[in-house]
Amino acid sequence: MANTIITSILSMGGLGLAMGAGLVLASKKFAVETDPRVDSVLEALPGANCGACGYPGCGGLARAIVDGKAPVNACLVGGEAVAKKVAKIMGVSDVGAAGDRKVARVLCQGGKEEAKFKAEYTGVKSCRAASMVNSGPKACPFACIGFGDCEKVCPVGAITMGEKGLPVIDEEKCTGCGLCVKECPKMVISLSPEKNEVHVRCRATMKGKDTRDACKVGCIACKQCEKVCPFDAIHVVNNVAVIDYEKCRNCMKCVEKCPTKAITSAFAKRKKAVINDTCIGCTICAKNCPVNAISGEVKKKHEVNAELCIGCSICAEKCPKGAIAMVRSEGDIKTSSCNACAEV
Amino acid sequence: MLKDLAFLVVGTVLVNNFVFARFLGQCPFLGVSSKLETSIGMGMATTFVLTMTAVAAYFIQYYILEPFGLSAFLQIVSFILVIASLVQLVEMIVLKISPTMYNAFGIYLPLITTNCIVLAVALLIPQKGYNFIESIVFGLSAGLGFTLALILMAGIREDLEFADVPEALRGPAIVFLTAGLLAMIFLGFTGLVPL
Amino acid sequence: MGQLVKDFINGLWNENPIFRMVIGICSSLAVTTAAQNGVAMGLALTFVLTCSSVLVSLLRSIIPDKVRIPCYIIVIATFTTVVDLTMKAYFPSLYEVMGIFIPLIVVNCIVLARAEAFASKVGPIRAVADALGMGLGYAWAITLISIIREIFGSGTLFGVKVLGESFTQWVIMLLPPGAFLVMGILVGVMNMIARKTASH
Amino acid sequence: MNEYMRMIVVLTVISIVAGAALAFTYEATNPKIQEQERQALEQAVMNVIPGTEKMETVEKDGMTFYIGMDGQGNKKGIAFKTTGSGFSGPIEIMVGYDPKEGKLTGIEILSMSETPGLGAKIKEPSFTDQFKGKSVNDEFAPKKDVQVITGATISPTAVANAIKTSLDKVTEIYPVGGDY
Repeated sequence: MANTIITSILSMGGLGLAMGAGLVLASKKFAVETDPRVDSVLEALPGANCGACGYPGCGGLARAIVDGKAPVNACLVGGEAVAKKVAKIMGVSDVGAAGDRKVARVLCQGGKEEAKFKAEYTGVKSCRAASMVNSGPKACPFACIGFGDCEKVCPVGAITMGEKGLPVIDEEKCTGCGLCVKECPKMVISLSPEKNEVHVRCRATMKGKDTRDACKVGCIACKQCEKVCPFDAIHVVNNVAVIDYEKCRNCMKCVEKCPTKAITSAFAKRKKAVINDTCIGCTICAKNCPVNAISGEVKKKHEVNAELCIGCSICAEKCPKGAIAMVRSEGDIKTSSCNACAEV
Repeated sequence: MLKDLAFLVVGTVLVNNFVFARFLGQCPFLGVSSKLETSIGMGMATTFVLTMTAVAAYFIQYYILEPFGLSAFLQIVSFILVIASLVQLVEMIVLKISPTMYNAFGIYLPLITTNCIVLAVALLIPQKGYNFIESIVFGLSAGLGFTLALILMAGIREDLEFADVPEALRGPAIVFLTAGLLAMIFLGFTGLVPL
Repeated sequence: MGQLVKDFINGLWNENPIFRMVIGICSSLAVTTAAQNGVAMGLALTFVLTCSSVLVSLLRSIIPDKVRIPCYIIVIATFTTVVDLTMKAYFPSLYEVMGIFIPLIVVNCIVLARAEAFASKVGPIRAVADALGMGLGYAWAITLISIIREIFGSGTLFGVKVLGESFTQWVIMLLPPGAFLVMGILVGVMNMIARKTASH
Repeated sequence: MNEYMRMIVVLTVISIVAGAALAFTYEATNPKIQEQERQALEQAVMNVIPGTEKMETVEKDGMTFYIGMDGQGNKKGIAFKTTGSGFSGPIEIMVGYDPKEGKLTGIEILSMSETPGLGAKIKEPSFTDQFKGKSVNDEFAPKKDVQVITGATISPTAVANAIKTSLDKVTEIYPVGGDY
């Protein structure tokens, strides 16, 4: 009995000592400089080296994340907790990364021309003050008052008051800090992810007829957008259209249809699918296109009918070869809130 | 003698393939089999570690555990301790000596500690009573069998990308189903050599 | 308390090791030819996982970073050997079926992954909650797999005949391909359920 | 204590503790394990030599024999282990042999890894019972005097061959009609 215990202690102790010494020696002799970020990401990862992420171990994934080749939430084992830590190290705001940058958007288009005034306001030139007097000078109780409280509060100068008496937001400069959202007494500014390109720029929940009387560009709850949406992403709730951005693919069909132009997007910059020569003719894109804009024979390169294409990107996502690019018709530039071009 | 070794190789690589017949090494098999290139690197690294493990296991078993009568209860602990440390050691050495070699297969090394094939090979060597040469051959062919499975799977998965797989089956599910078909094929090898 | 419940539930469904994270599947494929084996393996793993999580959690500040993997793995291997010896002594017939897969709990990714990702960062009580959740999540998953394989493969459930004499046993279910196919279909079904519940 | 010293010390201490803990567990469970193994062996011998109540282990010419005796100490037969090469791995068989009569008293498959539902049927009494009372001079040829299993020929053949080969050796040590 005692003998077994002593021998096992000795052998295990010996092995442990030898291995520990070996590792110490190796880590002294063979120390190699690495990107400190790789080390800290590695630290955050589980370190089980299970390979479930598809990379060679946690070290491999850490390098891939630092190189930007893998998303911060690539580790299946660590789950959300690890993803958050890695995101923090990498300086990415949210787990979902880049496309989720939030910017402020103005949800009212009722400028001097479009909206009716019910009274003239001559008091202090401040939205907050004006809104206290019979809920503002415009007939629509949801309308932007237009004295530029948001412009004054913006710390980066991303908001300017446009000719129509409505704020125009420079999405490049906007940091998504949300100060304007808090400042606006009418709550017509909202923060939304940059990748959302289609917006219902009206919050008026009056009956359709009342909205039409108060403003030329209000949502009159006609539900035409609902009918035309291929993705069931827009619904009229409480007399105003609301977009479900989980489903919306920026196809802009509703923008085309909206009779009052209350729904906007940078329409002229609608994306179009373009198929390049790596297409192998698998027909997956054609099968999945909601508007049948893609045609082609099996094993031959497919073509996109640019007239029909609504730029929903489904084909690009489904394409196994990555042969489909979504190209904006007028150069690949970022959309802005400028309403002028939205109406072209 | 040579014939027995040949049987051992065929038996380990094809008949009792570690992935398809013994269900070992599934995690790296699923994780790293998405690209042909990485699966080759992974296969090489595993084969290397397995051969090394076979040697280490042989020495621990017959020079430490057996003489002291400890093999009944210290096998698992001592094998895994040595494997884990050795792998870490080799990784550090390879990284220092040759960065190119490290990129080709060294980066897969840490992944291998938790590959159950490694411990299984170590445990099977004393269980089956292999001698020194047989142990090395066994370790080597276990690695080759794993590499074969990885490469086959990677080849299929690269083509599988063209298929319009039902959404729920995407990811691991379709890989399992494919592995099931491959396992059926490997069933055909049973009885090929006397075991 | 709420946090503990959350840690526990997490492993049962959200991050179920077998169906959602798809790790630690070697044993879930190999031993699941009969429901009894599934239950035994699940409990064995839960035991090892819980004990080693507690110990890793207690030792977390003592163990130097560079040798942590060897240290954790020794802890895990020790508990695994305890299970191994106990099964040999008290359940020899079960031990014979599980064969090499009991020792291989050591290299089951779930154990080391939870030790590293969770137990080494939190206190022992939360570590236990997480380990129990993960362990039982693993256990119900492999029990389900083994029930399906046993019913179709041998027409029995826990050794009791449930399908009539006229039923032709699907031998393939007991062979390796059957394990892969059942696993693939189950992962697919779980994906579907997860998506359904997520969209609501 | 610097970091490197700590690495070595911690790893060594953990190894030692693990070693000690396992040694204790082993000491605690070992008697039980030995007991289980002995029981399993005894059970197998009882199954292949009907009427056995106790057994005696004998080493002879490099082979291990288990002599089965009834309650009064009368020898009922001898049992020995043999291994055949099956379809997917070795098959371990316990064979019961009665030298007085020159007949087999029964066989049992101790371990095997044959295909479930096919080759694995060699474990069932419907297959093993046919060896009961077989003469050692029989041919042991599959499909002739040994019934095979539908869909699986290799496993029964392996069993029959293994028994025949081992019997050749055993009958030299314990000749038919001789004492034991």
